[in-house]
Amino acid sequence: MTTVAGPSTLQPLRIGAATLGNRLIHGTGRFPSDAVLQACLEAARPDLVTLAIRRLALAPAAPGEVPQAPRNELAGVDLSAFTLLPNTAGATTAEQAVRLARLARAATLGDLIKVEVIGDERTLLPDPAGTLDATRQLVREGFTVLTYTSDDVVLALRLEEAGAAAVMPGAAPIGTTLGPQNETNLRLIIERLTVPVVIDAGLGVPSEAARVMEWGAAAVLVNTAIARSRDPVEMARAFSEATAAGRRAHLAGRAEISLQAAASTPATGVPGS
Amino acid sequence: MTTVAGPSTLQPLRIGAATLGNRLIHGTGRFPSDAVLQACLEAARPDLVTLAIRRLALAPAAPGEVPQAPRNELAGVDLSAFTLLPNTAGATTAEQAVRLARLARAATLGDLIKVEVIGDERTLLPDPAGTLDATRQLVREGFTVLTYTSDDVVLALRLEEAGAAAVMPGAAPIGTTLGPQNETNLRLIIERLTVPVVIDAGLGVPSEAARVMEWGAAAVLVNTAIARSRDPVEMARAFSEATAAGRRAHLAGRAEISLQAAASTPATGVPGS
Amino acid sequence: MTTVAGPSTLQPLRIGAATLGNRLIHGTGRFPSDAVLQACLEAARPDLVTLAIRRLALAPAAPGEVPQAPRNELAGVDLSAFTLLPNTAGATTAEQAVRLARLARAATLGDLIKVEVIGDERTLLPDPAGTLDATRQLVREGFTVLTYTSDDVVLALRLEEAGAAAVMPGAAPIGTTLGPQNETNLRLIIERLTVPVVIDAGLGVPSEAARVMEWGAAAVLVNTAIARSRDPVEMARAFSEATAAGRRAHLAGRAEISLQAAASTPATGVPGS
Amino acid sequence: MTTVAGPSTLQPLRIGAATLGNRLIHGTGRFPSDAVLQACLEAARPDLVTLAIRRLALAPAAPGEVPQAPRNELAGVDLSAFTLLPNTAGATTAEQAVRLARLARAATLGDLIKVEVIGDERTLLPDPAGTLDATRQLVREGFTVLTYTSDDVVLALRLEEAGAAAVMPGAAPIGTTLGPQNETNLRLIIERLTVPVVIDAGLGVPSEAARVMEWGAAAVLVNTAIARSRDPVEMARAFSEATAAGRRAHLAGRAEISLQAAASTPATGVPGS
Amino acid sequence: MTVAIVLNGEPAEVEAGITLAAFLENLGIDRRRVVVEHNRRVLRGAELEAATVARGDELEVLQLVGGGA
Amino acid sequence: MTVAIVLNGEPAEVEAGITLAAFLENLGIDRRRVVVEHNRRVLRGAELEAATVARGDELEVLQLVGGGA
Amino acid sequence: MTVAIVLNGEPAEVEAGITLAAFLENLGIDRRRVVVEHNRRVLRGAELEAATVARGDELEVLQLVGGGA
Amino acid sequence: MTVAIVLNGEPAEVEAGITLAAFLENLGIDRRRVVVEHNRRVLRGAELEAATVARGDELEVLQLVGGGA
Repeated sequence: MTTVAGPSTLQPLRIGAATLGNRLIHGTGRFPSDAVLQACLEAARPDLVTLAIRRLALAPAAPGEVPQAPRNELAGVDLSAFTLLPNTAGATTAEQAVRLARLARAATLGDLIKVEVIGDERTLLPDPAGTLDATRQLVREGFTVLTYTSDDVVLALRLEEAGAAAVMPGAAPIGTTLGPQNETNLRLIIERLTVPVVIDAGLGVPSEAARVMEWGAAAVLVNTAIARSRDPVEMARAFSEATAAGRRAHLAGRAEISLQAAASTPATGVPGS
Repeated sequence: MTTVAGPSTLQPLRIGAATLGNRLIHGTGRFPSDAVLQACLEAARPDLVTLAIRRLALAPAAPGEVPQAPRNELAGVDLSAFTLLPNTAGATTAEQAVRLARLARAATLGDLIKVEVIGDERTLLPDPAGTLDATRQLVREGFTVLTYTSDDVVLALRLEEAGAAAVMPGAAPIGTTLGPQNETNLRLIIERLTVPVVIDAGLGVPSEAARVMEWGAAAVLVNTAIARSRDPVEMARAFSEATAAGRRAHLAGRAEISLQAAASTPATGVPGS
Repeated sequence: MTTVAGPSTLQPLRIGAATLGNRLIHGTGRFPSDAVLQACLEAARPDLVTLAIRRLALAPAAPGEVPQAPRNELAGVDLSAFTLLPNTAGATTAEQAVRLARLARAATLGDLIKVEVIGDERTLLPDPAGTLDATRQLVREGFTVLTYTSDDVVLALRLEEAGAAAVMPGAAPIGTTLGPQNETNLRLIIERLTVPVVIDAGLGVPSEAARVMEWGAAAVLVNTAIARSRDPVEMARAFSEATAAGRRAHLAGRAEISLQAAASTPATGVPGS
Repeated sequence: MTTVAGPSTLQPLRIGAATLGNRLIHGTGRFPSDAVLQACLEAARPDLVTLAIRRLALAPAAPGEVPQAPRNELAGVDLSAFTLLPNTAGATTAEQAVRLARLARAATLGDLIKVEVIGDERTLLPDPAGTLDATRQLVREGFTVLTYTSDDVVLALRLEEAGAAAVMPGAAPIGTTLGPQNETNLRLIIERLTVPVVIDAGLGVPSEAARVMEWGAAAVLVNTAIARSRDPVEMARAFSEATAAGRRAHLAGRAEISLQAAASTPATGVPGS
Repeated sequence: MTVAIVLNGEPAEVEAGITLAAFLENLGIDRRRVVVEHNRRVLRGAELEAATVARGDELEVLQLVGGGA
Repeated sequence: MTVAIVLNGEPAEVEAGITLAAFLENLGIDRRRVVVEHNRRVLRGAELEAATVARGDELEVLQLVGGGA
Repeated sequence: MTVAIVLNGEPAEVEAGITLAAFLENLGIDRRRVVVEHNRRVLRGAELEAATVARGDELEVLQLVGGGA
Repeated sequence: MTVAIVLNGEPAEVEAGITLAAFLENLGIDRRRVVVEHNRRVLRGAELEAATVARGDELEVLQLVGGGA
């Protein structure tokens, strides 16, 4: 017997110094509490975790008192098990993104950066020129750059040319959980690029994570769809499972679609027929 | 801390005497070999396995020789670990389906039967009247009837009224692997019926299994999509994972779709903004 | 020059005694007023118009007074220009449908009947068995039967076998204006049947009428999408235009889809390239 | 009676000096012959017609002979009835596009230019940076610029800011006839921009033209879908009709989608119910 | 003298022996705009003049109304 | 002596009066892997020992095979 | 005497000092159907009469052709 | 004596000449959990001990927070 079903292991994905056995990249924003976030991370067991960098809120002190820094939402979360992927969220220009990236490097002691330059406050869709400029600059400064972008195919090619270590087209506008809106473009990007393509933003349910992995995406980034589920912990687990299932299916190769129906049961040998 | 991420277990599905911890029902037709089928079953670890009943091929014997029965494709497969779900595939009338069901009961020593009455040889889509008649008759004879049907909502309601233990609308014509064609009707069937709804026929990739489970399907039946994959064993595993992920996501509840983009990173506290 | 663009005329559709130059069948229910309905009919210029038959509301008379029949909503509408297609809407059994059909024949002095047997009050989807029985009975009584049905392919085949002059699968549940939900099944029905296939129920916008006509539907029936538009008259006109455009496109034959991009402008002869 | 169905006229679209009563912009490439193209233009009756500019093919003359220019494919076509919209197809840089635009201005004696800067030879998708640069430059030179772009929302906003008189996002890659791939983005572009949005490239059938017009597109550009139809003349006519129908439907306002079925026939007054 | 019948599904009293044509006229109903079913039998044209109402009859008076699906 | 029967839809000659158990054994068929229908009646276990074949009988010998839908 | 120029991207020999109008006429080209770029400058109407060809000139002669996207 | 600086984008008064390390300590801020930018230059580790605050300085004190996209 030539085929044996032993335990199956999927090859990890490498992006710069990061190794992703689990191809679900887990966000840390918009969770109901840090306890829930911690539980999600324990359930999903990601390798790469995104976070952001922001000004410490310095509460104005009453006269004669020491001002208090408010509790950080990540305070109760043990991030030591994860590789950190800080983003430049909040930047609307390449300059801001570069500045945030440098701060993030000092804060995480790592070179990974997710470039995000927003071009439109209403849709939070990325600015093509700013995104490309920030990528170029940060590659020059030695960062391992993963760039959030739209589903524009040529822009994705340009980002690869600019030295991005991974390109991260959005499935749909950030936070909408609408799921993949442009299969054609996302598949073209996956097909045309040599660097890993990570589907970012807008995924809503685990089946959509599986679906883009089946297309050949290298990984997915999920945040709102987990954080805003009724049960974030189980949803985190489900995204983790579905991402692996989609990867596995991609490698196995789908059965060919047939426009003709075909019985999976033998057509002959039926009594009385 | 109120939320703890311990190991999560999904409640099994009960249909008559069958208990499905794994909600992937695994077919056994069209596999490249019985060795591959055996390996798939070991990888996917289903609880319920479909099979069919057919005339034994009695090879014409040469004069003076004993005729030989050819090797049965299930010969090398250990089915003892599974609950068996024989089907009435091949029937084009209610009478044929009833006859096959009685034979199947004797062969499997169980009362589970998947009713299938084909109404059109080209599309292999089910015959509404014959399907309903066969269901009624077999319920009367004490079978636990799971009925394959189209995505017709009223027919599904009638099958439930007729006593079906589960109703199995097809996602797409048998063997096409086209995936779910009518989300509206499938979701209406899931919503309106009290008995378990199992999505049968036409699923192509694990993400589609996850998707219908997210809608609230109780289980899925997959055959061709596994058997005709380039790597059936890994595909079987992927379908098993994706089905569980979809179930889990259904229970967790999806994040609400927002037509408005919303950052998962705080909007304030960005330097230089 | 072999191709000449003279005025183009589309061949009319014949169903029994009806001749449809305009393949938009126009409903008459749910309009804001009979004046609006009249204006819609003048704008859309259909050939076939549906209506229903209902008990005359007999207002209880005060003692000594003659009871008054309330104003009929069709009162102000001139139907003389149209062929009338009464329906059996309201029927939930074959018997009721047959009774309504006989009354409709007396009322319209025509043999056309649209059979409609509802099987589920919530979704208003048709009852397969009742629909088939009513069709058989009315064909026997000499009616020209157009049968409203689901998108079940085999049921559509059975209705043709039962003698239906046209089969009318719904695009989506009645009144939803969701548009075509199951392209695969609707196209299979169009392809497999010999009698005209009229897409009924659930169309929402003119582009959907055009789309199903492009698939090869013989006609469309539209009511709610016109009646509940902000401007029913212009919407009626738009549906009429789009239906013709879709028919024309079907006959012309679509350009083949190419997964490869191809310039419609010559690739060579560009200065400086 | 307040609503009267007189003849309906749609307001024309104005882009710079062009006035489009017919919102179908008609291409002139890839036609089987100039005779067919002429017939299409007579059938569709567009106001705006695209064309390209290319080097005259100067056939090498034999010694002592005058070299002959080959027959121009537009030779037999009377363009005098149309406003001409030359494109910069063939350009892969902003510089080339500007050069072609200047030549086109001399050739057409008009200021209209369709900017097209291709960024990828395989998909013919536009180059974001080059497209934006060419638009800026040509606006500066006094052209009325209509810019072909991807479905990237922020890029579309930037093109408007750059002074484009119209923005022309592609429905799908040029020449594929795949139809609109990203409804979300196309609708966002239509909603967010003040200048007219013309859907360009990749439309395949008239129903798709109607659909994007229903979304609020100001116009559509169609070439391959007409030129490569089996009957280009009738297809041209169908696109013209469908474009008008879609515009009309947009103005009329679609009936609200209801997830609940609702009869268009009164529910009461049915005998025997 | 009146007799009890069922009219459009409701109990009603009508003049005994009246023709259906007269019955409709009394109600002010234009015969050309309605269709009448008498004890499950559809009556056409002149049949309304001939048919008379008796105790226990089932009478349905219907008309065409707006409808689509 | 043999009699004519219909076996799995095809004409066949079998030894007259043979039990179904013996018939299967003669064909080298493992009884535990098949199911037998005799004149449209499904036989179970010991019934195979008792039932005998007569002229004109319809006999079906079936087995479980791979199948899905 | 001829001089070497670049005509539509290809090397060509033309009569020295000829006007562009004459050059087009010699080639049998209808001036109303083409547009001419002379050393990257687009010439219009009467400019074709004035401009003359010199050694090393870049000349482009273009026309409108069918195109869409 | 204090000097006016810009702290996280807001005007603030701080002790003249204080080191950044001391400044953070006075605010009760754990140095390991923040990152500091001093006049657009990111300071690391020991640099906080060396750098002192002067009039008009721009100081940013940031931390990692939850975020995704």
